Amino acid sequence: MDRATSAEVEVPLLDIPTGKFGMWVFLVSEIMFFTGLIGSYIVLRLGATSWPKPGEILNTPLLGLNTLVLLSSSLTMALALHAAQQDCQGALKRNLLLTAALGTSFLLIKGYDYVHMWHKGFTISSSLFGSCYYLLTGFHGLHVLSGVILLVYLWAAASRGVFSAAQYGRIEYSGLYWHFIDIVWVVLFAILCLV
Amino acid sequence: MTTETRLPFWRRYIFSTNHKVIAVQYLFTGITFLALGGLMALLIRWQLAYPWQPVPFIGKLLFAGSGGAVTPEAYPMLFTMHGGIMVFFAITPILLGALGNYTIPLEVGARDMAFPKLNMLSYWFLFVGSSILLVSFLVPGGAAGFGWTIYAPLSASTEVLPGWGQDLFILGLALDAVSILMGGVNYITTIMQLRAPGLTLRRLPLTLWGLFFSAVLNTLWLPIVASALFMVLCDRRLGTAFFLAGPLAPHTGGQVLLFQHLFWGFGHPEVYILILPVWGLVGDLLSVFARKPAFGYKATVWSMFAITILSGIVWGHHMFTSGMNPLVGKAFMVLTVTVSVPTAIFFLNWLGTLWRGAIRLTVPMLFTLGVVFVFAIGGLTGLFNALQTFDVYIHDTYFVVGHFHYTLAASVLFGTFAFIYFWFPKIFGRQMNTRLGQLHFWCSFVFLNAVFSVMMFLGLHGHMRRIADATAYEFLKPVQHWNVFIGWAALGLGLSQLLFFINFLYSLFKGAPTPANPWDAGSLAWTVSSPPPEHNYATPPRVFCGPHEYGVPSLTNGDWLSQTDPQAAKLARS
Amino acid sequence: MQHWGFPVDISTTGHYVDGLFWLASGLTGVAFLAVVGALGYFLIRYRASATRRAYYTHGDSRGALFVTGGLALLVFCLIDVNLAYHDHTAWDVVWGSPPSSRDALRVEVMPEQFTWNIRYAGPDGVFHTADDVTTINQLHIPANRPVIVQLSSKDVIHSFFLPNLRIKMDAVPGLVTSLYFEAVKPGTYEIACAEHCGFGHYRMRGFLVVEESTKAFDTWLAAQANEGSPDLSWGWDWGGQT
Amino acid sequence: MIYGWLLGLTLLEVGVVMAGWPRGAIVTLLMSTALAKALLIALYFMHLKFDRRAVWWLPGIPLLFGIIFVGALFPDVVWHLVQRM
Repeated sequence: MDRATSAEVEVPLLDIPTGKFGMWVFLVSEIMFFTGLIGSYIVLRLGATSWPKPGEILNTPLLGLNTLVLLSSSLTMALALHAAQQDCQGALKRNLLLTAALGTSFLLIKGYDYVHMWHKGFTISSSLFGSCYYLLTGFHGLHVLSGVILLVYLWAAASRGVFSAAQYGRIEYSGLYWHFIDIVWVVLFAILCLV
Repeated sequence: MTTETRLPFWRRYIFSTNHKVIAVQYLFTGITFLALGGLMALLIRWQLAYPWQPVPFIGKLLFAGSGGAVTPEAYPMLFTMHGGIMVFFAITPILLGALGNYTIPLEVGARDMAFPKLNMLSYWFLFVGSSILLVSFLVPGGAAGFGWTIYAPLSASTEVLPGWGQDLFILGLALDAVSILMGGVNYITTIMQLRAPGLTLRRLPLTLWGLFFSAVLNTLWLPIVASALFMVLCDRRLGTAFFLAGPLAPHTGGQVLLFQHLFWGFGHPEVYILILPVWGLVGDLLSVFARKPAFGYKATVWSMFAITILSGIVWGHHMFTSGMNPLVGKAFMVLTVTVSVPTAIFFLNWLGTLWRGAIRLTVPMLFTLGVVFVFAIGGLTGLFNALQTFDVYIHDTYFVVGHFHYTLAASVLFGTFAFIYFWFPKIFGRQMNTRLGQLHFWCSFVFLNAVFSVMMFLGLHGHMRRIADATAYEFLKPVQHWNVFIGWAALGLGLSQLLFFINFLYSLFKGAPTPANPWDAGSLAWTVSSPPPEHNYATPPRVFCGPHEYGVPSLTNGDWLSQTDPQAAKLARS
Repeated sequence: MQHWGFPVDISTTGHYVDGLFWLASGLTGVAFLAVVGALGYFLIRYRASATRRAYYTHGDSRGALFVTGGLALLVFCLIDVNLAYHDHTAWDVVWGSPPSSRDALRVEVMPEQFTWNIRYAGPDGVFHTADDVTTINQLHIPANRPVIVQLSSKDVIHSFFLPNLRIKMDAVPGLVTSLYFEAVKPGTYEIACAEHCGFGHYRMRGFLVVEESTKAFDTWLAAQANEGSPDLSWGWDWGGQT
Repeated sequence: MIYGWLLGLTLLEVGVVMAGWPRGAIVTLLMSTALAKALLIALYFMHLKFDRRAVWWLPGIPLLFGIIFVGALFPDVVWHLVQRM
């Protein structure tokens, strides 16, 4: 459908495919959404009289590991796109599945972290830091989850062989979303767990 | 792609991906909620005119427990739901949902929106959201009662407002926000990417520019308020304290004013989100019915752009009395008055369009001129609110209520009607009754000004907004008769809308069939039949000039050029 | 008891607010009449007719832009800058120059749904001590003496609105806000809540009693002081800040 | 290659925190590393580097507004610290 209509485009201002443009516009609103959350966090934290030291509560090494996991998933995602462009179906399917797997393991580690924290008495209602931590990472987690679902869907499509060197749009656009989630985590990791 | 004529009914008219069907779905949803919100307004005005008196006729049904009278508990629900419904479920669906969905693909010469499935999803998110809002009336404790501004801590603490109606309101709003964002992605992408050959940005109808900028504002600022809404929900149900402080807060550190910043960070752009499409529509319609090119097209578009930027950095003028840092107050005051420069340019260009025109006073034209008149009042009274020292007096009084009803209710309502009367022939292939339309305009015009101008005088007297009974205050007793006056004027306004509903429904089934282009309009949409074919254009049209080529000299057949008219290449100047 | 316009002004600064209104009304009134006048004239003068065709211009010539921009700039200078300047000067008087806490009467106001708790420092002149005087919905002040009010809130946001003094300030939980004023007309006036604070918002009404003299005020205060012990669950030390 | 950089930066971040440097240094360093990582991802994985410059406006505009918006809240942060009861 996108491609059907984008044939009618005269001279696109940015001369990128319609689907990519749409994804970017969507990411714009995503950026603003996380601006609202992260901005509130910054304001609340700077306004607070006391704040726990980094590592005092959170399990920094574990979350660092999680960062590596997500970064790796970004790499595999990039490789998947590359494979699609090169028309290597095998590598494409493998990398998509790998990305989904890495995303899942990120969620699992996060889940373990949540449970662990909760038992230590660090809950969403225990302190302002707790509220911010669970709110921000929670919303990021939801984004990862939806990303994983999207990846599985792409993998299924790839298995049906719908992608080729000429047809890799959806891989690219989903990739944009996935990398965006990665960026968000990089920022969250720094401002929540390290600073 | 399969032509939808072969699709079953439910795919063609219910879960349709066709932008025209979706637009009509938005239109009917919007009009329904417009009526609902209007009914609430009447209940509010009755309570203010005759405090605690049983509401005639419908009172027994609505407020059985109190013998038909509005109760102190019910009153906040009324004005909360009136505001929420009017802003998010009546005006937004009509002006963005219906106007946007219908005009954008037609006017850019596309077969459909860029993402038709997303478009359908967008409507159904609105549908679910609005249903949740309606359900919230029925839950124990009733609907939301914190005012449409959802100010924390009133909204954020279950100790002061326990009912689930509050949470449902926020949930419904969140879903509506998602719906609007999906729409925004579609509008921006379609306008930027799917323009027909020859349709450069300088040849877009002004309506599309208005819709474009309002979509941009939505994409930028709606997520901000969405994040705030989720934090409010956490505060209510998960024991957090983002916006709670003092005795109500489970733990320290929350900031009450943060919510107001997040809310108005979106809330002020929202004003322009609603008015920008109307401004665009006014620019186009004045040009069509003055048979004259839109005066200063480029200046108008750049003013829209300037306003889009400015609207994002003036929210603080809603918070002059909120206890925020007074140092920033003056900055916000100065920025706010600056908005009047682009606004002035709009008015000058509108008047410039009429100047030496050949004006046809059709019904849509009447409503367009109505917008110019009431928005002049709305815009100018905005200056008063910008002045800190005066604002702290009239803040949260009926002066503010009158002002924003002139901009958001009066202007946007007239814009909505201009849209409907103008596009009805294209959408349904039938004409609306002119006599009824004129009557509808004049009644609305008189009553509307009666209602909202008097509100401002009440505000000057210090009449607070959102109070259920002005007679509780000695200093308001002498002006109570004005509340009675507004009550009856509001009833008149409500009744004159019946003229519209009658006209709309009658014309829908019995109206005279209309030609493809009943208004001699130049833009692309009017080159296709009314109603347009399933997919608008068999082949992408070629565009040779702007949408406002009226009164072209040296034309013998008619006084105007269609955008697809090849001879425009040598005759047109845009 | 007037039926139109502003309620009676009992303050020393209220005329700044009213003045701003009349100035703004004058300036915007002219602009409004200009717009409506032009609108009406064009509608009558330039009706469609079979003989005449509209003047074909896009209004994008340098001249047209010059006129449009010029007029917009004129509006900006004559109306916006003008109003902004007067607002700026008025603000500095009404809000920007609080009296020193020595010669001013200091009051703490702590609203809750739906009453105004009002606290005076009492004989020792220090807040949050045993001899504080607290009243409910009764704010008595002497005429012709500056008053500084500090506000906070027990539950939700309320707004401390004094119509006859043309000022209001929100009472925000977890935050201390303040305003100051000086009343010159003795009598009994009303305090209103201007921020929606729940179903009882409309009846959250207090009384502002302006006593003729400091003496009358002191006798009233003394009478209050004798009534029971003040509730110490709220109130805060001013710590020198005014 | 890019991936290597990202890994390195992350390890650096964790390391620095573990090592327990002076607070100011850590904050500045972490912010810059996080920014660097975000940029690397955006430039290479999201191929902004290879798109034409006009595309930069898409993420640029919201970032700009976001920074302005949050920045405008800072006076209030200070205010809260002063006026807290």
